Amino acid sequence: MKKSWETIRNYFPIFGFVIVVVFFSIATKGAILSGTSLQSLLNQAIATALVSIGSVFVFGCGCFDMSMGGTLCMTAVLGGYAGIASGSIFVMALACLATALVLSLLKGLFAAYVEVPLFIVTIVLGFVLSALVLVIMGTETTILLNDAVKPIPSFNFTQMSAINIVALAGFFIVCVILFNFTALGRKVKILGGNPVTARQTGLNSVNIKLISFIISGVGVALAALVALLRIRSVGSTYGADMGTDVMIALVLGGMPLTGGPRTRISAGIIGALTITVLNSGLSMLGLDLAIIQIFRAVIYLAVVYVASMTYRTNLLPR
Amino acid sequence: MKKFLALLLALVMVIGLAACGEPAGNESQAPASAPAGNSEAPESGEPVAEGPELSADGRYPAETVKIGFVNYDTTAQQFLSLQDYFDYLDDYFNFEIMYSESLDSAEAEFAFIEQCAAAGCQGIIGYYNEGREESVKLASSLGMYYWGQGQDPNVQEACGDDPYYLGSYYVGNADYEYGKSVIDSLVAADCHKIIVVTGGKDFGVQMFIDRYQGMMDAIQEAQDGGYDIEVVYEVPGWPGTEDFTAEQTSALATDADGLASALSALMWIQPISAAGKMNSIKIAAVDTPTADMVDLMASGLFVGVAAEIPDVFGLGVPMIINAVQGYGEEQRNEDGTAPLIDCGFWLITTAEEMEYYSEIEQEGGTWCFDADDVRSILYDYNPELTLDDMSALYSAVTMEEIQARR
Amino acid sequence: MSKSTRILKNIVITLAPAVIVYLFFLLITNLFGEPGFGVGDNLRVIGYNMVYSGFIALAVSYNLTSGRFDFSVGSVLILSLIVGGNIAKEIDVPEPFGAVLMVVLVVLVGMLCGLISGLFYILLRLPPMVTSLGVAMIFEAIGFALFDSEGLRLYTRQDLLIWTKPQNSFILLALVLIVLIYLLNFTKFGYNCRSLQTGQKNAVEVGVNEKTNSVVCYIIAGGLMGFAGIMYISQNGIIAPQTGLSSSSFMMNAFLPMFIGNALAKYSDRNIGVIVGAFCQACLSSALVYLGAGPSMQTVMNGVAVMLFLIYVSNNYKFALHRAWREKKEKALGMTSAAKQ
Amino acid sequence: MNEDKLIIETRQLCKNFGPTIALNHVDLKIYRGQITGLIGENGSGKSTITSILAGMQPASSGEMFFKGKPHKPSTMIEGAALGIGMIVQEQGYVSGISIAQNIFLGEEGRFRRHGIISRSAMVKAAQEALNNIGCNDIDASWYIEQIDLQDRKLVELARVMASNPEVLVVDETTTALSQRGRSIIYDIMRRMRDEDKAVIFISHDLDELMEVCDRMVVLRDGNLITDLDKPEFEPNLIKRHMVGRDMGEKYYREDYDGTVSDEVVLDVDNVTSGSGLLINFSMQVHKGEILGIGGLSHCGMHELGKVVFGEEKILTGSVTHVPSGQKIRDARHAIKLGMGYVSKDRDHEALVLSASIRDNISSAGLDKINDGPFILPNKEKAYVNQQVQTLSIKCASINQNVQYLSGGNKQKVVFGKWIGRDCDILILDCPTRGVDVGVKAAMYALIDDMKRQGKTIIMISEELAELIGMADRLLILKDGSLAGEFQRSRQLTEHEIIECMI
Repeated sequence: MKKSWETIRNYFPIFGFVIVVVFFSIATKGAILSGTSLQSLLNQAIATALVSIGSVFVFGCGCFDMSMGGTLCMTAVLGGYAGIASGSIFVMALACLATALVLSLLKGLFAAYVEVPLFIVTIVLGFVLSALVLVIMGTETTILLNDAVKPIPSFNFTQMSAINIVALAGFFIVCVILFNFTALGRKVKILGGNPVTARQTGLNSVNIKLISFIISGVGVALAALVALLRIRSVGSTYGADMGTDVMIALVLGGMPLTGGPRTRISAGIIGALTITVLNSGLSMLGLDLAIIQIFRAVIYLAVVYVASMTYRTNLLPR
Repeated sequence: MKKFLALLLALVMVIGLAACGEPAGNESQAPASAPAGNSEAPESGEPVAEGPELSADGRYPAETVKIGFVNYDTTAQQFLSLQDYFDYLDDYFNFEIMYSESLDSAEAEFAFIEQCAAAGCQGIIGYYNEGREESVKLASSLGMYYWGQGQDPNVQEACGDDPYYLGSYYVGNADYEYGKSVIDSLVAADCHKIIVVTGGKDFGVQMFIDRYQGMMDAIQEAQDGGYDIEVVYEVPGWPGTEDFTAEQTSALATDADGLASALSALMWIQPISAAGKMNSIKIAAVDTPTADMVDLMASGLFVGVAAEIPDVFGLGVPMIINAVQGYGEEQRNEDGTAPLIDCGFWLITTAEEMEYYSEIEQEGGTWCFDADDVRSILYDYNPELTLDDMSALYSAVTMEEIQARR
Repeated sequence: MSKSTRILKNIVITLAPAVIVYLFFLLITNLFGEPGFGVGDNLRVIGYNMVYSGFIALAVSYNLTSGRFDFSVGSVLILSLIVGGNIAKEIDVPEPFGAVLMVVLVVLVGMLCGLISGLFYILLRLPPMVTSLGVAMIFEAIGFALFDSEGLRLYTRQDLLIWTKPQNSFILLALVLIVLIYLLNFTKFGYNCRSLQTGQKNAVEVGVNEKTNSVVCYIIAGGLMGFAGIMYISQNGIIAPQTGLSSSSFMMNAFLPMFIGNALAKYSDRNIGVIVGAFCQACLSSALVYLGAGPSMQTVMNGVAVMLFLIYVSNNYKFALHRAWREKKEKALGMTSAAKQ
Repeated sequence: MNEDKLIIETRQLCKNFGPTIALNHVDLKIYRGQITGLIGENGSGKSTITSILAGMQPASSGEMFFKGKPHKPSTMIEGAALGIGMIVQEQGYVSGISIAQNIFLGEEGRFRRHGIISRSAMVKAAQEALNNIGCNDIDASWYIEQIDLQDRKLVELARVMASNPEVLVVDETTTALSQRGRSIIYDIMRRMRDEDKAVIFISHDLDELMEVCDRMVVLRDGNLITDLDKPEFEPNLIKRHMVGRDMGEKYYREDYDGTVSDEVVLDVDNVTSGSGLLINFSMQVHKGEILGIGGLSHCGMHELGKVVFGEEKILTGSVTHVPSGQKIRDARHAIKLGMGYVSKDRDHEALVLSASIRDNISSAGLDKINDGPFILPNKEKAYVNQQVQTLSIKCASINQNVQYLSGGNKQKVVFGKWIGRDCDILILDCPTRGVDVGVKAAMYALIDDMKRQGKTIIMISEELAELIGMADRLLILKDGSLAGEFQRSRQLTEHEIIECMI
């Protein structure tokens, strides 16, 4: 019984995703599976997926990061400024990467050296970063790539989807390799599972945490860049609820928030796709707004309950 | 193995892109060609027995027109009145509105527009526009008409000649006008020391920035005209945070005699009464007329309410229906660019006006532009319709003009 | 140290932060910002903010100290106001009782919401942060659907909104504090709270019923959010429903008071400590206004203050350890040198 | 003993945790006015049976009778209410609250006077409970952190005695106590017996039991082996029952030549550990030697293991890895120098229970199985399977979770971590604790092989027989410093060693 239960459990998240897709295909009479819809689902899912895949390492090694919203907004804004000043996509990409890495490194150092309840600190950090963006942007509140020094090439709907695929598939493959085919993945799982055992097995927890935060930084940079190219502008309220979306995506992807051996890279992508299909499917039904939100909450709780059926303790979880 | 399954899943989803080639949205409507459509002139007024073909339940047009509505705050009073207006129009016209949730960023707006395309919407009403011309370009590339956000010059300049962009209502720079008229009503009520409530100006919300700018210019004009007026306090933000309460109290501690609010000022009534200044401060705000406000106007507390008329945003429905029915050509300026229809707004200064306007702007009310008015700007009902007729109709918003039309 | 001096010392330590913070900001605002901080009207504002944020921080403290993070506090505040307030609005009762009736109704609805989220927590057995997201969405949606999304409008009913007058708000606060101090210090529930907080495994093994205890904590939190709602509506006169989890921003002004409260719990009682913390935060936010800081700078300063305090609270045991380490080191060196002779 | 004195009886009592059988159809009788000793090796089921009696965990099958009536307590409070009090070895107190509340944990309702639980009444009653077990110096109003570990165990004892139980269970607590604490417990046990109540005393220290108990029950691998009265107590006979075969059989090392190269591998110079349990301790470890380290539980030997491995901070002195000349900074550094450490607290420090066998074993050898930055799954599988073979770990597949394995197999997985790494210095802290006899023999054979391969082994153990059987050289610690040193020899007896231990 132990073995079969183990494998079934690993596929729960995918069952959850398939159920949501099938349900909305029927409910929207196939509209959700049309070409445009698939492209739009990808466009919507891209940001959450990239950031979630990157965060798998952070949550996996037992850390916690609810400040993705603020980090993403800061990265996109500073990237946008660089884009306008230079007029070149390459410089904009570099600026995004630099900002994301600096912020993630600070969070990594903080997580590695300062002992503090990370989930409260990162929630507060999220609010602070969003407020800092407002302070930086001052009165002029939206950055438009159109008034860049040299015109930045714009991409139409289909080209944009192509860029999305390349970015998503590329980052996902790199993370799969990093997680499953190098020592990092195993170290993350062991550190998340039992920090004392990790120390006594000779794993350097500081390095693991720093690398994990750096990878999540790359995910944020990519998400910001793709958003800038697609929307060609960024406002101070961009990415506001990415913090909760990432957490919901990872949990829907079947990953425990405390990390450890049950960490899965696929949780990032499956969770992001599930929540995107859920959100866009609901708004496509054209229901009353209150019913949409109740429906979303109920489906979210149901899928999370199913996905996390596996790790029960007799003590109430904290 | 499971990792590859997840990757495979993502790729399969995207193969849908290659399989269907050009986005499916735009084969069905060719905007340019005019349909055969019979042309005899239906009398105005009563819906005529023959005239354009109606749907099974007697509503025009025959097939339902699906329209997406981009919204920023589902709880705003104006949005609630607009929903009632669309429910009223729904009895006469065969259209269906897909409302968005509260969107707060361009990215969320893009996602909703794409969802509308997938759900088969034929047009978008841009009640909220963070993405500016990029949102219009996106809707157009997905084969959907886009209407709204006229006051943004670069939207007009960038997409003016895109057949999918149907132009917009035009109240000059609406928010700027509202800000100016709020100050004008305070000047008219002989106020000298003004508290300015800036709402989302410091939070990067464009509409609050325009309203604030309108207020400042109006104050400057009044000062140039020799009228003694000054801003004694600026209060940013919304209730709920500690600093808002602190700012609100110190504002009311000043000897101000006027309050100019860029958003609904209902949240100031209780603090003003708590500070015992109910009869020493006059309020002018940008808000939507409701029954509650009638006695506030009567009591003299409210001296001016600059109100965006919800029906003005309803203009998007007939214009999109016209385009869907093939009248895209007629509905454009001579140079082929998208038209800006001049619209009025209400500056309510008397309780009687407030009472009238709040009565018509509610469920079961007769609205500013009723079904006949809307029918009069549909080409199928009124073939010789010109853009000037539209502007004339949507500018005639005063109480007398509405009563004249009934 | 005799008992009475110990009590005196505890009282001094409990109140010290409030006095120091108040004087510090009084000095700073008069030196750098405009005067007027902490006197007259602004003192009333600090009083209001202390009571308003104090109720929210108390509500959050009953769950967060036992590791249960609750996103739904904001949505409970809104829903209890919309339901309780609108019912009270319809019932006409002579002058002073109308307001009291509204408080009772709003707090009861708040407790009901707390019960519901508590049941969700113990039945689903998911991490509280995850469950509370779903619960927050449901409460927000119900608040939006009711009374056709108009929320609660009481600005025409001054008779119901008497609670911002300082003496009324302090009566409310005092009443709530007495009940909470009694619950936390003199009832089995209070003792269970403390033992479950630090020794969950041993306490449950010995037979302490964690399920009922956590549901009662959620009910208390819900009731306290009802009280916070009363303060909100009495100050602003109107509340609109929220959607899309934006109600979780209400939590921001709960963190600082709660952590100050935890730090002061040893010297008196956690509830009093939280109110002292709320007073400190109220001084901070008012001072920032008088120093001319914009709303976004406020959030930054508030956030930084919370993070600094959290770092201090979570790491100050290290200072004690370090001191003890140094003493042991000298003692050990002494011994080795003695052993060498 | 006559039957009317019977207070507790179990019939065909069974208990299993997944595959491992902890209790196998046990019929046990406990009488009033008698101290009954329960003795057996680790994992013999002695703690399991008493925890079922006290209500800490349910039995899998079988019945229990208390004072003649069927007995099935679901919580410890229920057990205590019925009159069965129990103190355990692990931490039984709740930190962060006062001593008084610890004593009346879960029963605070008793002090409710017209609606208010009076704290002063509770403190007064708690002080009484402390005084009547002879701890007048402990103030019941203090926080529990204000007293040291030993006294906290006495607070637990006070809690149990406060509900004046008719049956007192003392589960291996004496080893954790100081001399004063131990004498307090002995007095209470004798007083309980004189008041015609029952005491169940669990220990694996035979001499202590023989001195205190009136009757002794021997358990092995979940089975009740024999039941002896005081006159029949004879150490070797009991030990044979405990271990289940004659001492002489092939179990420990055969050879008795203790000769070892005099090349020093590790030099511990005058170390005082941070926790204060090691004071000015020096020793040298030679290459290829099995160095045994023994002593009573709190003599500092476990800290010595952690200090040598860099897991415990050092106040003064140093631990030098002689071949490389480097002072050991931390665990990572020690592992780089080829050292390995098997912790005594296996489930919390040596293993990740929720991870698979594969993840656990490969986690220590990541730098051994990679090609450049990458780790190929099949190479990892080969590496792990090789350990599973050499240690013959019984498991469905290497992807199975470690938490579903038996105690013995878990210990093999821990050994697999370090053997896979091929470390040349291994520190083993109670390697055979909580492991059944069959696995013990395999462990000893393995340690013997490692010695022959030239590896250096530091073996810390609480079982003297094991140390005598395996070690080339044996150091005995007492209160943090060296108490005695013995060379490997056939004549070495436990008696001599115990002299310098106590």
